[in-house]
Order: sequence, then structure tokens, then C-alpha cells
Amino acid sequence: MAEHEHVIKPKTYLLVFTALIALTIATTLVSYVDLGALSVAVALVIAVTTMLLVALFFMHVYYSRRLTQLVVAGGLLWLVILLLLTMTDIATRGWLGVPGK
Amino acid sequence: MITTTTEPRANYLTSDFGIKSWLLTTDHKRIGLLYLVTITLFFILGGLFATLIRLELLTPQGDLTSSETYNKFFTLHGVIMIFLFLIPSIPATMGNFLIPMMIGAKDLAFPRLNLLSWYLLVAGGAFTLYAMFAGGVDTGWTFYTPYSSTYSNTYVMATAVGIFIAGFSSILTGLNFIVTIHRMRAPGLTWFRLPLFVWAHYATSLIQVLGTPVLAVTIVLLAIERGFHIGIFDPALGGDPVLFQHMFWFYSHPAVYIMILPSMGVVSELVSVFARKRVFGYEFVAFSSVAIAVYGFLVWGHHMFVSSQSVYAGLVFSFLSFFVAIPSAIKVFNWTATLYKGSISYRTPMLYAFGFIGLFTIGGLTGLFLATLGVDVHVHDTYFVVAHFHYIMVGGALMAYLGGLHYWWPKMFGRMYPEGWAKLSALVVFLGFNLTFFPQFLLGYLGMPRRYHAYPEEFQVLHVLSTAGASVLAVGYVIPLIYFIWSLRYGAVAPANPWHATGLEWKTPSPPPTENFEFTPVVTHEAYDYEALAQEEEQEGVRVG
Amino acid sequence: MASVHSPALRHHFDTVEQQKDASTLGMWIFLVTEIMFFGGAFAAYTVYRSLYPDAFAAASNELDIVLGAVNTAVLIVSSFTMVMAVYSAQTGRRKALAGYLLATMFFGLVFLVIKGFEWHHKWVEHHVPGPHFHFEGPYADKAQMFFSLYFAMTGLHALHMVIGLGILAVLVWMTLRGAFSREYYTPVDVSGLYWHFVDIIWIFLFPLLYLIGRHNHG
Amino acid sequence: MSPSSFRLFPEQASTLAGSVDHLYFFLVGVAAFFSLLIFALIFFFAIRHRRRSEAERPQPVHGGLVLEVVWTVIPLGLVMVMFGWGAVVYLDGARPPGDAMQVYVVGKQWMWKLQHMEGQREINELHIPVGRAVRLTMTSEDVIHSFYVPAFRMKYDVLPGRYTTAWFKPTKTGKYHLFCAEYCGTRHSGMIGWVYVMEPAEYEAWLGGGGTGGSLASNGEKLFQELACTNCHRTGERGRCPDLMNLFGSTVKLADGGTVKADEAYLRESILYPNAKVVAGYQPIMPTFQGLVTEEGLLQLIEYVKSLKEKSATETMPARRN
Repeated sequence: MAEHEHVIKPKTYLLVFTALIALTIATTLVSYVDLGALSVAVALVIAVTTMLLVALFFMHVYYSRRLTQLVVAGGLLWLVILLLLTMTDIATRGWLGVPGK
Repeated sequence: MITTTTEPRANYLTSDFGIKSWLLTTDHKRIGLLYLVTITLFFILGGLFATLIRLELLTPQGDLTSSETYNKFFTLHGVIMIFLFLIPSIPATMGNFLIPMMIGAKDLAFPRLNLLSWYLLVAGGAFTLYAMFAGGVDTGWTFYTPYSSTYSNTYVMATAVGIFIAGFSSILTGLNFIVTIHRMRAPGLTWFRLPLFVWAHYATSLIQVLGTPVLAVTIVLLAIERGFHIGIFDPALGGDPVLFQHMFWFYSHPAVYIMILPSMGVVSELVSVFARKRVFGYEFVAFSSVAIAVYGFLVWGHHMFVSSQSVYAGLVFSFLSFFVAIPSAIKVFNWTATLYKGSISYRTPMLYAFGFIGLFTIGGLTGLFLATLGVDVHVHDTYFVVAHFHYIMVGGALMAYLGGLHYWWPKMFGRMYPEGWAKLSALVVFLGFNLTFFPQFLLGYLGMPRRYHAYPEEFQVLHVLSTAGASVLAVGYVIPLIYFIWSLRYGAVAPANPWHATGLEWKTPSPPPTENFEFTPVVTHEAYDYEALAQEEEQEGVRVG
Repeated sequence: MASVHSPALRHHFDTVEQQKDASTLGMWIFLVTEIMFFGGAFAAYTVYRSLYPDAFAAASNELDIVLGAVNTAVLIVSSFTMVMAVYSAQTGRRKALAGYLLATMFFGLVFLVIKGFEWHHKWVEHHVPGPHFHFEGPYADKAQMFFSLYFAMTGLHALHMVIGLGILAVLVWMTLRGAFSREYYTPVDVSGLYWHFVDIIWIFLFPLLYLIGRHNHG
Repeated sequence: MSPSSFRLFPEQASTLAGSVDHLYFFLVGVAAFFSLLIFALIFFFAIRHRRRSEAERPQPVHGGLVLEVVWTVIPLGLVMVMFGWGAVVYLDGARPPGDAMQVYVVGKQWMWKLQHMEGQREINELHIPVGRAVRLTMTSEDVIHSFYVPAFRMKYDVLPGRYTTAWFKPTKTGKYHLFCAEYCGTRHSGMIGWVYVMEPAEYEAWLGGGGTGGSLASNGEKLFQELACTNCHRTGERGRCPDLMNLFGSTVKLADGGTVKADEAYLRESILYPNAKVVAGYQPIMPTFQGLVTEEGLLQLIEYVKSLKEKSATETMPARRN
């Protein structure tokens, strides 16, 4: 459908590329700043932003049909399910006052 | 149709001959048959191990084989039946054969990938067979660490590689189906005109694509641990063996739905055709397949209530598990309601469908016992669990597999099976199955643990009943094997649509030509529209009956 | 419907559009399976990092942040050359296409070489898990877990890079043979998706493996 | 086989057994009702609406939203009852009462090793008095096992490198099966034994009989001295190492600013991985005792540390006596 007719200008790519390099430098530098528990969050926010830029523009998700976007979102959702429900065990051991459980 | 009777056209079976035309084929129908032969062989092998297990359990003393050997028997029974028979069973044979025809396409979206999938299954099977002949494997199909990673000195690696490769066969089949169902439907065939068989396979494919890779990476981590002695799950290095269980069940619980969802699709077709009624609550049955596929990923922790998983996680997983019961219940009620005011025929496939609904109901309801925290503590890892999942997988999936095979046999080979023998074997299978597995519920609640080579005497009576049932069941499986082969040559020639069914697959000759349809069909009405079919048949002058 | 006749159209599709759509969707679904494949490893990582945060920080500080950051940049550059390759294919510039593909391969190789140096360095320092593992300080046991995950995850990633290089080599060969045109360049397109995906995996591996607790140790 | 031993329902021999069985009967009732309902409907429809002629074309019946809602909501209500009831029974079985007597369990391929507080050790046998809650603290030397006593409706996995707990309160004297329920290798089916529930007086007599070689805590103390722990850990003295007096159950401040509750798992970790959690104000100088102490030895050491509760000034005084 629209996918292969839509040719994106190299200028857009170059812009995205610059942003990606900037984000890499940012995440490296910010890791030296003591943000306490926030540092994981900051690192992940930067990584997710970087991923979104690559996916949306380099991988054309932004210009793709709804189904492709749904497939991507679904994949990420399932990753969250895996991580979240696994941590539901690991992070809650001892919550209900039962020793060792 | 009338014009073609004078000179029979070449069909997919007669279009080409020779072994090469089979091994290099990209025709989905031929690949379906390749799978049929392959998994039948694996079923016979897995059944052989089941027989040996049941013979050993005839007496309380472990007197037939040593415990090492017994442990290898049940491990190989599980590995072969699950990864090499049940996972591919309906999707790879009937799904492969029928989905393109049901949606009016010439083939799957990626025919060469489809052939590759078959080769991957064969390769995975070859590794497993190598492990078997080299000395076997004794970890159970669950491969729990640290037993599998450190303590077992059997052929764990070869089996793991086999499962890994067979897993990719499953992933690629699922991928192929999803793309095909999205992109290859005939004009006019909207989502809500699709046969429920296709809906069920779409849901199944979602699980294959989303779940199987996690099993793959779990196997990789296990192999790294076993091969290089570096521990991801090794408690000696601060690893958590319970993490292995989480990752394993993230796939292996939804995998149960890989096995049962396609059977639900088959049963929806059978119930509709042999009651000549549109499936009651079509949309609910369709969506319940997708709901089962999605919920199926949220409940794996119910395999781990006594594993030292946190109590809180236990509560969460138990709560979520009960929600899977709802779409399953919806299906059972809707199938039953479909029978109401129908025109019910007792042909063999319908007998299997009746059997499926009954046994799946029992299997599903006993699943509630296992989701209930307080009761699961007692019955976990006992024969209650063994009985429950055999009701789902043998009473459910295998019954539907046989029902579907009888139903589409004329389409696949252009021959009818012998009805009398088929009815007899359906009855024998049903009785044998219940005699085999019902006593195991009682055994389980009594406290008989699974995977026991020898057991206390008080369990013997029930074990003897179970073994007796297994021998009946074996007879029930041998009869169809014989008459199916017999029918290939001597069976009555099948017409294009022997059941007066509505699906697109019945609008093409039996067996179908290589390209399935002469012209791409245009779909103008919903699935299971028997009135429209009657009108068409009248116009074409087909005499009903 | 059969009016569109392209030499690249396979018999079971009706149109070139349908065929291209199918390929793209197929690749995306494959990438979802890849998300879940790496997802399992990320799950293991999440569990152990939450259990042993200090050991992970200490072990992470043993990694070379400069090489890690440079490699991240190298991969981003290779992703950029990859989109330019797709762009060249879309606009029918065959020479540019071959050039960008070769450039992508070059940066991919640079990444692997740097990675190889890093691994070798870890080997020399006895940071490879196993019987010869040695780690100074209070966290020896749990640090081994970090390095187990480090090698497993970067190893799987590198394996994907190697496969990607193989695919790119085939694409170069096909380009030189004149297989692609403005109308037909689906293989370039879907291979690009794969390459970017491998890049994204690294985008997560870099902060998760290299950048833990740097502020404590500098 | 002896026909007298045949039975169809397991004995009820713990406080939990009754409540598990009640819930089980409820589930059996629900399952039986729905199975019979479905079976009956299939039979009834199949006969009532059987195909009478091949040309028969039944009138289509259109789905009813009301029906769909009804058979969604009723099962949903029922399963929520199951969830709630099951959770109550489960929590009951998970939380050991405070006055429970302690028994330590070590699983290994393929036997159960049990230690009583008083020092008695048993293999594949457990003697306990009737009417008294028993709390098990369990670990494994190798693979995962599972401690299962069907008559008590009680089962819990036994893991290497970790302590798990379970409890039960026997209500009937007798001899009951002890099984390993988690597949653990070649002789898995041989990893079985007996639980003997005795009258309290009988149990006291059993405890008294046979030399035990001292209580668990006193054995732990001996080990504590053999391993030269006393060189640093001196009671009532603030030396290079933390004082262990009154440690168990307290909250410990750590060097990295966090805190940890001093339970069995913490003590175990501190002996095997001393540097994992360093107490605030101390240097990480303690060597690891990995490979030097068996799982049973660890349990004895833990029991010894637990016993250091009294305000006793003399460090050699054992906390519990026979």
C-alpha cells in the first residue's frame, strides 16, 4: 500500500541520525551523574526514545499501515507481560509475611 | 463440475510423481501430507513409550525395567508427544492443508518457508531420536534445573537442541499462517465470514509466534549452563532455579493452548456440519479463541504454587487463571446450543466431536481444581495433574484430530473411510480413554505422585484399571490406522462435497488440483450458511442425499 | 487481477502489492519473535539485577565504557547507511545501493572487531565465567552472574550481527546482478528492518550492561 | 497386594486436611453438575433433533445475547468463589503458627534427612506428636525435591541454596506416607518414607530413647567452635565482628545504608557469602565457609545463633537443654 510509495527524504534520516548520536552521548554522560534510583529510569527513557526513533523513522513504522504498528505494539506488550509477571514473583517474596515466600 | 466428469483433471496427488516431487514440493497440501506421515510415526513412537509406562505400572514393584529406564520412558513419551506430535498435529497437517483452501488462496504466503518448517521438524525429531538411541534422556519433558543443567548425565543437550529446532518449525508455521490469513483472503471473505477453524488457527499462531521464542532462549541459557558450566539458573552461583520455571512455563502453559485451540476449531466445523446449523454465537466462539490465546500468557504461575514462588504471586496467578475458564466455557455452551433444533447426523466425525465436548468439559473443569490454590497444593505433581492434562490433550486434542482426519480424509485423498469400522473405533477410543485416565484422578487425590517407577501397594487396583484401559485405547488407535491405509485403495470414491458442508474447501474437487481453485472464489455470504448452500446445490442439480 | 505481470511476482500472489505486503508483515512478525527471544534474556537480566544491584554495578564498571559507546555509535552509523541503502533502492540508484550496503557491512564488521577486542580483554582478565573466573572485591560470586549474562546477551547479539552480515553480502551480490529495481526491492527493505532491529537490541544492551553505577566508581 | 490397604479417598490426618477436602467437594460438585448438564444436553439434543432425512434443512437459530451473558456471568461468579475460598485455604497452609515446633529437613538424592531441635536425626522417617503444629524449614543439597504428605494435604518444594517453610498440625496418630513429589532423578520413586504421628507421651519416650549427641543448638555451638568462629564473634564484646547475641529476628543495618531482617536466609547467606551483606561499621574480612559446612551443619549453626537470645553473660551457656 502506501508503504513503498512513501519515500522519505535523506534529510529526515540525517536529522534522526544526529538525534540518535546525541542520545548516545547523553546516556553515556548522564551515567556519571548520581541520580540514585532515578538513574535506571533515565537510562531506560533514553534507550526507549532511541528505539522509538529507529523504529518510527528508520524502520518506517510511523508511515506504515495500522496492522504493522499493531504488530510492533503487540510484541512490546508481550515483552512487558513477561517481565512484569516474572517480577511479580521475584519482587514480592516475603510481602505477605510468610518466611521464605 | 458436470463438465469435468468426462476427463478427470490431474489433482495435487497425481500432478507429479517421484520422491523428489514430494521432498522438494512447495504445495501446502503435499507438505500437509508430509507432516501427516511424520507425526503419525512420532505418535506411534510416543505411544510405544506410553505402553511401556503403563506396563511397568501394572505392579507396585519396579519390576519390568530399572528406574533409569523408566525415567527415560516417561521423558521421551512427553518430549515426543508434546513437541513432535501435539504441537504440530492439527495446525501442521489440517491447518496446512485447509487454511489456504478455506480462505480461497492458492497457497500459504511463504510456500518455501513452509517446506523449511517441515524439514526443521524432521531435523528436530532426528536430534531427539539420536538422543533416544544414544542412551535416552531422563529429565522429564519439563527439564527443571538444576537437575537438567548439572545432575543428569543423559543426553540432555541433544534433546534440547532437538526441541529448539522443532520450536523454530512451530514459529515459522505460525508466522506463515498469520501472514496468510491477513493477506491472502479471497475477495469478499471478511474476518467475520471466516470459518471458525481459521479463527482458531489464527489464535494458535499468535501463541506460537509470541511464546516459542522464550522457550528457545530458555533452552539456549540451559545449554550454556550445561555446556560451559556457567550458571544462569545455578543456585551455587546465586542463580535462581525458579526463574527457569518461570521462563519455561511462559511458553509451556500457552503451549497447551497451541494444542487445544486448533481442536476447538475442528470441533466448531464438525458440530456445524453434522447439525447443519450455523455455530451458535459465532462471534463469541471466534473471539473466545483469541481471548484464550491472550489470557493464556498471564497464568503460567499456576504451575508453581508450591515451587517457592512468592505467596503474593501465587494469588495473582490463581486469580488470573480462573479467567481462562470463561472463554472455554463459552465455547462449550455454544457448541451444545448449536445442536438445538439441528439436523444431527451420527457420522464418525460427529461422534468424535461429541467425545471431544464431553472429555474437554471434564478436562477443563478439573483444571479449575488446579487453579484453586488450596487444592492445588495437594494435587500438584500427582496423577490428578496427569489425568487432567490427558483429558485435555488426548481426550480433547487427539479426539478432535481424529475427528478432523475422518472429516477431511475424503478431501485429502478422494476416498471415503469405512463408516462401520470408524464408528466402532470411535467408541473403543472413548471407552478406553475414560478407563485409562479416570482412575488417575482418584489416584492423584489419594496422593500418588507422578513420575514414580514403583509405588505403594494401595494404589495398585487403580493402576491396573488404568493399564487395562490403555490396552483398549491402543486397539482403538490401531483400527483407524489400518482402515485409513486400506481406504486409500479400496475406499469408495468421494464426491467433492460428501457432507454438504459450506466451506470453500468443499467447492473444489476431491482431491483438489494443485492450484486449489480454477478461479479465485468470491465470497458473498457468511460462514455456515446452509440455506445458501441448498440453493446453490439446487441450481447445480446436485441431489441432496 | 492477473494483469500485473512482474517477473518477481510468485504464482500464488495476485499482485505485487500483496506480495510485498506479505513479506513486510512476515518480517515484522519475525521481529516480534526476536523481541521475545531476547526478552527471555532481558527477563533473566532484570531478575538478577534486582536481586544483586551492587554486584552488577561493580561488575559493570569493569567494562570499557569508551569501547561500548563507540560501538553504539558505530551501529547507529550502520543503521543510517542501511536506510540510505533502502532509499537508494526506492529511487532506483543501483550503484549507491551497492555502496551503502557495503558501507553497512563495513560498520557491522567494525562493531564485531571492537566487540572481539573487548571479549579478548575479558578473557585475559579472567572475567569469563567458569572455573578460571576471578573477580576482585566483595562481589565475586554475583559478579560472575553479571558476566554470564553479559556474554550470553552480547554473544546472541553478535550472532545476529553475523547473520545480518551474511544477508547483506547476499544483497550486494543480488544488487550487482541487477536483481533490484525501483519496482522490486523488497529484500533490501525487509533486511533493513532486521538490521535496525539488531541495532535496537544493542541500544538496550549498552546502558543495561555498561552504564550501571558509573557515578560511584568513575 | 493386600486388598485391605485399597482405598478411594485419602486419610485426613491434619487440621488442614478437612478444609482442603471441603473445598475439593465443592469443586467436585460444580464439576459434576456442569459435566452432567453438558452430557445430558448433548444426549437429549442428539436424539431429539436427530437427522430424519438426508434432505432435511433445519431452520437457522440465531444467537442470543442474553444466553451468552448468562453463561459468561454464572461461571465467572462460581470461579471467583473458587478463587477466594482457595486463597483462604492456601494462606492458612502457608503461614505457620507462632507456637509451632521446629523440624529441619534436608533433601538429597534420594533421601530425606530430618533433624529435631532436641538433636534427634532421622532418615526417611519423621516422628512427631499429635496435636502440635510442626514447622518445617527445608533445603536441598542438590536438586529440587518436594516434601509431600498426602494425609496432611501438604506439599512444598525443597530447593538448593534456599530455605522454604511449610507446616502442618497432625490430628490423628498413625503412620503416613512421605513422598518426594518433584522429580529428582533416578531413584525419585525411592525417595519416600513415613511420618509417625504419636501420642505426646509416646513421643517424649521416643525423644528420650537413644543417644542423641546433644541438641541441635549445642551441636551448632560445637561446630561454631570447631570452625573457629569464636575467634572473632565473641558474645558481649564489640570486636572486629558483629555480636551475635539477640541477632536472630532483629533488623540489621548494612554498610551500604540498607537494612535486612536477620532470618534463616540471611544467616545462611552470611556464612556462605559473607560479603554479600556487610553489617554497618564492620569491614568485609570474614572468609567464606562455602564447602566447609554441610547443609545440616548450616542448620545447626543457624539454630545456635537463634539460641543466643537470653541475656546470659556466659557465652558457653547453651540456650536449650535436653
